[in-house]
Amino acid sequence: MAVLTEEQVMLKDAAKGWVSERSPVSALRKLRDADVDVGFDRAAWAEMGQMGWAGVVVPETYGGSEFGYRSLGLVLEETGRTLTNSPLVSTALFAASVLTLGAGAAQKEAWLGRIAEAGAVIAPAIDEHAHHAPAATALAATRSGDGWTLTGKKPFVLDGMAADAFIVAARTSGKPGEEAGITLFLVPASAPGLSRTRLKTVDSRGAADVSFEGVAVGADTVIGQADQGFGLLDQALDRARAGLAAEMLGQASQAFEITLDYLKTRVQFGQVIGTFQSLQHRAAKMFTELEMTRSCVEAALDAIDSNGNDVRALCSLAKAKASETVHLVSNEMVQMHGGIGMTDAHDAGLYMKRARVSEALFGGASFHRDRYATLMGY
Amino acid sequence: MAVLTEEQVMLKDAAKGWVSERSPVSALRKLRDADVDVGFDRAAWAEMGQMGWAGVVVPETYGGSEFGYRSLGLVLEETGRTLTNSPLVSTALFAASVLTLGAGAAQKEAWLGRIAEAGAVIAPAIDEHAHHAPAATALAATRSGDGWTLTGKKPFVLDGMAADAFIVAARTSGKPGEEAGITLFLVPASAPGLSRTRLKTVDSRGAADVSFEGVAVGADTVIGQADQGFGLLDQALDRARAGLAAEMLGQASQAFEITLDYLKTRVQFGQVIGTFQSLQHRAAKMFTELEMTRSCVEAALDAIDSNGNDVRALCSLAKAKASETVHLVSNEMVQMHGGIGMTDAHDAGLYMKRARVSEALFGGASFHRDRYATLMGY
Amino acid sequence: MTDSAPTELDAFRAETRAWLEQNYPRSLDAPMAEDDAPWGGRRAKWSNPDAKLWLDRMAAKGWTAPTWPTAYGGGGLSAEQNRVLQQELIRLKARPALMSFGLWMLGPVLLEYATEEQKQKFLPPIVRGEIRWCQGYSEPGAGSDLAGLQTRCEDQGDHYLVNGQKVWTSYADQADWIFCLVRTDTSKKHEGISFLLFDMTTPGVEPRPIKLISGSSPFCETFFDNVKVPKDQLVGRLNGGWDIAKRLLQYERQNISASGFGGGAGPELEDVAKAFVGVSGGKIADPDLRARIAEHRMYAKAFALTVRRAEAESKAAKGPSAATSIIKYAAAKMNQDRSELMVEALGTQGLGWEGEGFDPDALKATRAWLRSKGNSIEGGTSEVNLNVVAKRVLGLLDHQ
Amino acid sequence: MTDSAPTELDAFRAETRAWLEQNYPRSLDAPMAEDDAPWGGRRAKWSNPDAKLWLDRMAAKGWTAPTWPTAYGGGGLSAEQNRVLQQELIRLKARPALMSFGLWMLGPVLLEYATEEQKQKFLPPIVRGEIRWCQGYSEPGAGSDLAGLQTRCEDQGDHYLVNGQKVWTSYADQADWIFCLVRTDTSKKHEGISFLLFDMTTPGVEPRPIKLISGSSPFCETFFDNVKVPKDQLVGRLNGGWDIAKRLLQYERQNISASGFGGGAGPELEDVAKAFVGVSGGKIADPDLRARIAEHRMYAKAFALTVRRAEAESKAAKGPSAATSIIKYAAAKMNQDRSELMVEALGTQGLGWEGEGFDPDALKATRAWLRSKGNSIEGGTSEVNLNVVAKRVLGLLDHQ
Repeated sequence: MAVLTEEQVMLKDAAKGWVSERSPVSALRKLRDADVDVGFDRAAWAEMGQMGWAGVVVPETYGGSEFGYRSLGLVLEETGRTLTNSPLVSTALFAASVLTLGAGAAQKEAWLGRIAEAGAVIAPAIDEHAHHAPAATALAATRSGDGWTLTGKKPFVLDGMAADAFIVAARTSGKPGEEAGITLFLVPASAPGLSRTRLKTVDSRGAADVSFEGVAVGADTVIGQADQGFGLLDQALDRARAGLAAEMLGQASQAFEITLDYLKTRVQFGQVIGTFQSLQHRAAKMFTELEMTRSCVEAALDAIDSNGNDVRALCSLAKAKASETVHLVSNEMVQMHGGIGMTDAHDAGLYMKRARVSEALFGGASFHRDRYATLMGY
Repeated sequence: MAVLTEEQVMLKDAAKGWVSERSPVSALRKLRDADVDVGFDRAAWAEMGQMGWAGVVVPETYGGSEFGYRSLGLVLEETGRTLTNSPLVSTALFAASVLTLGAGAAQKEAWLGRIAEAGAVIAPAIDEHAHHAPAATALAATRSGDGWTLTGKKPFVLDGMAADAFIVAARTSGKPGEEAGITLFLVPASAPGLSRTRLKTVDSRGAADVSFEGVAVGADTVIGQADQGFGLLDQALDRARAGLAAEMLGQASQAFEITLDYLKTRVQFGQVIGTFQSLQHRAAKMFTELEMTRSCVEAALDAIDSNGNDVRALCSLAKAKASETVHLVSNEMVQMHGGIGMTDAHDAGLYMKRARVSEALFGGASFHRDRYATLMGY
Repeated sequence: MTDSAPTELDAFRAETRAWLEQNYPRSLDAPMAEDDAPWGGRRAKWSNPDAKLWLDRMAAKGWTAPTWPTAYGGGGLSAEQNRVLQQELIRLKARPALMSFGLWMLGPVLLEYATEEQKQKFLPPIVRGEIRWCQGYSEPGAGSDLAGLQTRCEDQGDHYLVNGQKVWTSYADQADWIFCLVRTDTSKKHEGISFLLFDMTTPGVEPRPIKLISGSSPFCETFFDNVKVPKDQLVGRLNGGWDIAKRLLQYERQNISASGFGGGAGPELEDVAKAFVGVSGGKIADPDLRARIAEHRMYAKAFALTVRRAEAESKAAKGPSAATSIIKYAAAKMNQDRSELMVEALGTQGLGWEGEGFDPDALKATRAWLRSKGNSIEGGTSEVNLNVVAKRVLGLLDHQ
Repeated sequence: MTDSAPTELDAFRAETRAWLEQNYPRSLDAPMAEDDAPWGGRRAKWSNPDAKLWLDRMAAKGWTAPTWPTAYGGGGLSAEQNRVLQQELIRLKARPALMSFGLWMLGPVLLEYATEEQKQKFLPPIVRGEIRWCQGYSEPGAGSDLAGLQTRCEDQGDHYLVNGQKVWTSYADQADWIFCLVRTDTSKKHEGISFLLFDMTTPGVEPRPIKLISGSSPFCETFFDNVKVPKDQLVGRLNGGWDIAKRLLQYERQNISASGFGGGAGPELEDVAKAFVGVSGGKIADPDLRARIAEHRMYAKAFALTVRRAEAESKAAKGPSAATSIIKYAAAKMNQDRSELMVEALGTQGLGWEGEGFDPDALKATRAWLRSKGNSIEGGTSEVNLNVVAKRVLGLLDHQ
């Protein structure tokens, strides 16, 4: 459990300062009410790029800072606190990981620099069903000449409307459900035959259904080895899970703090309601869960950075714990606020909506409990 | 939800009076400390027989009162309250059900009358593993001449030391795990080759490991049809589950009432501890669970008596709910009593030990959740 | 054991059945859309004029308020007769003739607490669905602690003057009149509250709809700015409103609990799970989710059995069964658990707000999930429910 | 950042390793039975004389109390040096030389609160394991509310006279001396408590072992009937014992939490489940149980990571991390959940008390399950833990 470096403390403070000034919860509300189709504020994303946040895990060679995942987690925790929408998760976390871990030199050259300066959004087109199941990939990629033709659908692609390109998991051999036979492609959004439909999500994050109708791509769009993409995908997904867990920790922490403030100020029956023991005990239990979650998130991110041999289990642990905790805390936030928490004018609903979307992305608690048990051999 | 008849009210009151006089919790303590190998007080069992409790579900033709399962449930609830050990579950509930539902006239003639007057103990020798799984029956019964030879083991047989006979589930065809191919036998304890080893259980209920080494029995020991025993077994098990759930409801209700009294008298921090809101809410939640459990138990017993078409689902519901509730309440009983609840001198431990044994018998909450879902088709 | 002899009841059943079969408009057999709910009132819109006909016919017999005295427009039926009427209505799958807070909440307390003049004035229009009522109870600072309400009501000699704000006033923007708790003595808490009726068109009354986390809602904030109320619109005595308020809440809770928050509507949880998670060997493919669905379904079944038992026991004992006390709490938990599992089972299909790409049933489930969070708040929070069980049922004392 | 330069520490490590390798008796490599626990004291029994030799050698260097001043028999080591010593002891898999409430609880508060004479008298025998101490804190009427204790201590001029009863006195029947909270002023609560030391052989002291729901236990009830105590055995000032008492509790809790209630021993949960429930496709055959085992194991892993983080943060901040506050509560929950799952996984094999027919490991697991119920009671109940977190960490106020 490494203590933060000076650079990390500075990064965290900068993120804290920026979100409070440029991206408080009211920014999400504005975005929602303005019905922005990409689901985030492009000007804010550009500022994030200028501050280097899009390149935290990108190698220095390609214009990133190579600060590592724990550092990116610090930024995500702060943006999570105010429910900031941005392509950090899709692009700076997932796509940057895929490319850094598995892309060829030309692909890196072409895309990592653009990611680092927030000049491109690259979205993960992985799942094909309502539930996370990367091995279930069925979207067909068949060889045609030197290249490939992709046919199939990817629903609920995060930042799918904003994406300049997609990292697409496709089936090049074997059957859906098998890990072997999956290949990753980097497909530009402009590719003929690719179309997308905007989804209006409950939490106003950007998402789209993406359709591939005979999309022809060159051999140079394959990331890593054909048929061998699952390992790389899983590695990148684990990084996305841990980073998203950091964002969820921020969401849950802020939801808890807002609720705690309310417990200290709301008066009923002539008492501040935070004096009622049943609420005190529930608050203390939430605090316990938050502390446990923080330990898991930090351990997962540290393990990634130090290339530990338990990365997979720790990432499942972090995502599952963060899911359980943000679920609990967001429900308690509404309940403890009472009627006011049910109104759209209050932020509690925004935290709860964001919570459920975050829970579902890259596998919920149930998915990761199963994965953890399997990894542990039982 | 039938309101009790006058006869039922009398039966319930009689049971309440008898247990408080003849079988308070101290009777279990005495039994335990005297290390009685059959696990119950034979004199008390004889009195139960005189009061007609052993024959509540036995047809009048055979000396029973034929009052039905709801009535037997009333007795079990009261004996459950004081943790009374007796062969009510093994004999008056399970064995009486098997024989009444499926035995031939001669078998009925031979055994039901003895059951009704508490003149015989008949124990269920069903499960062969640590977890309830009647279809997993493997104990082999092979034809030899006109009769059968039984070879195998039945561990943890309730009232196995006291038993005059056993209802034995045996495999006569098919493979363990299959419902078809199971046959029920009524085997006298005196049969050559049958041996038993006493088990000292955590809750001082009587139990034994029973071993069958080439036990030769006649064709007249088969209950119902050979190979077709599972349906009858499952029917009788459901009756045992619902009746046991009634006993558990009694255990949980009494544990709750003792705890509630303690909350009203124990003073800490200058307050009766029952004034602390977190304990109040926990008490109210226990009360909620108890009320829900009562509804399930009564519905299951009523459904048996009225031959409803949802008996199986309701019996699983009752056993699962009773298991969850007695689990919760027995844990809370110890916790709310604090240190004193941890001492052997206090009754809390006795309720907790009995709770876990009752939970495991005839399938716990997990078994019945699975069964319920399967019955409902999902 | 019964109010009337079986033969009389049988005759009543036959007559009732015949009358209903003749008078229930068959055009109402079509499913009732939410907009078609027959709330009545001055601004009622009848998309199908038969719904109005049905109301008028039922009201003429007093059967919108079957057990109220005929003197006030009610049906004058005994409890037994009313049970028969309700059974026959169910048998016919008849739509309700009238939905009304006046019927469900205000009427019963007026019968108990109002003057003869007030009964004559207010009850018949309720029966006929001419006046739609709303409930002015909660305030921003008085939720669980309802008696902490601050809406001021001053005696101005020939009238009362009301100033303040209510919140969670259902359909205040649709209602004609309001029954409203006001503070008439600021020096006492419970003994300073009065129960007042007034017209929503009175100058100074302004309802504003509240948007919920689940979208638009029937709830309003309602502001009172120097609202003049005639003095004969006070029910009960001045500063004696708290008892009336509590009695009315009992009627409200009966209403909420009986409905179980409408949990049953829409596709079943297990079918959704099978469709969106998949099936393996006839079972929901995710065994973890399957176990939690089974656990919830068993809770729901236990709840339904408890409602039935509580009714049977209350009837037999001619007083509320102890089981009644836990129903509101358990109903909220049940509906919330169901809604959470539904959204979980839907996966990403449960994460939509509106528009293309989401199944309309899924969108409805997501809104219902958000709306269900209010179940443990409205009509008494779960915390207050548990307090009440602990104190009134279990006999635990207040903290000193 | 460190107390001594790395090179010095390296040298210390080399010396320590050499000394330990020479002086640790190899006969102690065998697993330590429960009866072999080196509690010391006048009545110590040494089934293996090498255990006594090991104690004497370690005590001679002061390494049973490594960081205590050498003036009182301690090792005089810095925190860094002590960490090296502990690492080397672990490396050698050495048995503890001495287990002692004197070392873990009493010693640290004597160092802070006792007079020079008292330190000289009491600390060296603790270091050498000559005197075994027990803790006289809880009473039948003073559990969570420890300050409600009633054991009376009267000033009789030349001595104190103690009357009353303690409970949960671990090993009172084995101990030589007791550190004991007594009431010296009945008119005040916290300010009427004093901290007293006395010999368990003093006339009038009578310990009686307590049997637990899990069987025999180290706990006793201890009765005091006109026990005369010399006045120089009071620690701190008269009526000033509460601060000492609280400080000592901090040391006790550190001790309990660090051990995590010894959860790790015995076979692993998942192996037990595989053995007793069966395996299907490499997975525990009951998917419901499997999911709950995974949930628990993840909780346990999160707990272990939190202990590590709390230590790292406390060290970095030179003060306790907020995470420290939840450790006792979470440890109790974790161990209880584990024990429940273990007994559930064992099925009927988890329902034995003693004797034939049950696997000895299963019997141990069942006893451990029963014993685990005390985890959320002893050393501060979970309710009190949650109160403390709510008030001290979260800043919520007391109910008025």
